[in-house]
Amino acid sequence: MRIVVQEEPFDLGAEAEAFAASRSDMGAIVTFTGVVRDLSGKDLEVMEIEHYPGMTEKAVEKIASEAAQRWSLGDVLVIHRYGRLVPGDRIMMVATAAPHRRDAFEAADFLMDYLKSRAPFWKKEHTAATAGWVAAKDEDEDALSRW
Amino acid sequence: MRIVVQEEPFDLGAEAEAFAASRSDMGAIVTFTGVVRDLSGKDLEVMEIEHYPGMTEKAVEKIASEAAQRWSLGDVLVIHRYGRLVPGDRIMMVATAAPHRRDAFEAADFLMDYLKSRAPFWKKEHTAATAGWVAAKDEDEDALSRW
Amino acid sequence: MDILYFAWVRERIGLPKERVTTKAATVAELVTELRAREDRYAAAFADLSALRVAVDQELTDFDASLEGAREVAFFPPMTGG
Amino acid sequence: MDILYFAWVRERIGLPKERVTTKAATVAELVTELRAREDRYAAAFADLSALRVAVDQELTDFDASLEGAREVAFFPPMTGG
Repeated sequence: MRIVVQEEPFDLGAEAEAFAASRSDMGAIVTFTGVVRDLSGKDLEVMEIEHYPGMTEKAVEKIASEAAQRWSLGDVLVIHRYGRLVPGDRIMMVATAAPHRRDAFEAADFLMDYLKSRAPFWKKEHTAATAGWVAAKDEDEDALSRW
Repeated sequence: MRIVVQEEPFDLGAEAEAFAASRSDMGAIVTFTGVVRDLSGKDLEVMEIEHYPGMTEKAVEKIASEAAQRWSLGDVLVIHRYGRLVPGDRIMMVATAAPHRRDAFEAADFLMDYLKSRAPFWKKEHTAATAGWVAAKDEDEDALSRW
Repeated sequence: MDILYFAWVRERIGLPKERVTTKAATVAELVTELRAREDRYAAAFADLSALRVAVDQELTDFDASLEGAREVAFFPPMTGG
Repeated sequence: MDILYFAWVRERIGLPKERVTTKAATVAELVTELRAREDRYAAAFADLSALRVAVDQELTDFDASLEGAREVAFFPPMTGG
């Protein structure tokens, strides 16, 4: 299990390759990558991501450990950035390795749902004219009840 | 949409990176990678993958097009190898890019279910002593009814 | 018409492909003709529930018409992914 | 005890962190004390349903005890991922 919380960009290709290479005995590897995009259609210039140093790492570890308990997993990777990102930048990625594909898929899906609502990150969108915090969506909270 | 059926190994890291880089306007990217492993516990030496040239490409394109119709996707990639592979080798990968993560996850999951049972590939396991065709599992056929 | 065999069907019949001349109107009629040829065909086609068929590279069923068909393939359930 | 604020709570109160001395036994009592301080606190804590709280870096609720707590953080619902 590897948890990384950093301001710097990460290299998706290198991370995916290294993650897959570390466990050649796993039949299934799933990765999810989140990319900054202008969802509001109001010319997003900067996506600022604030987090709670100290708690962030603990919360993410707790989520990853929960996934490892629920599914048969060989490995879990979570990378999450903070700071000022621009559209097209990769915010975060998760990767799961499992003997069977259903475990790898479900665990990655679970990790995303929980990182969304239970890891202390907050997003603020900056356009040329405005800045505003992204509101949590009811559907993101509701998604947790799937698990 | 890119469909590749080849004997040669593919570079997971480079493929994941190139796929993600091609659509920076997509918020969510999911990849699935299948790895040869010794599921039977009988010292697998070679996993031989036979396919139906011509039909394979058509069948995979049909599955990918179906995914693109059902979910809001920006792009789809499917790479599937054939020939003689050894444990630890990567057999195949799919990647999906979507504005929203649920579409990316579900479409990748759907692609895997259909590639498993509707793309003309057959696996034969070779050990030092024996060789046998992998039987399709009822659960793989049943999985299609989820969609 | 070309007939293709894959995986254990190919191994049991002993060849990957052959050209046949047939008046069979459906896949099922073609199977009946093939079964009558030799034991190895009868063995390969003994249990149709263990087989799948594609006509002109499209998965179909044993009732399918062969009208205009150029290529028929027989194989076990697929195990991709 | 250290109190931390994040996102719009931090902006509304105007600082990321402060040290307070309190006899509050629960988070809710601490909130009552903070609200009484100044308008900016009253505004930030006006609607608790829009807030989340962590005690010693563990997400909890407003009924939680502050016994032995060293760090309390207030913030809006999280938007990670």
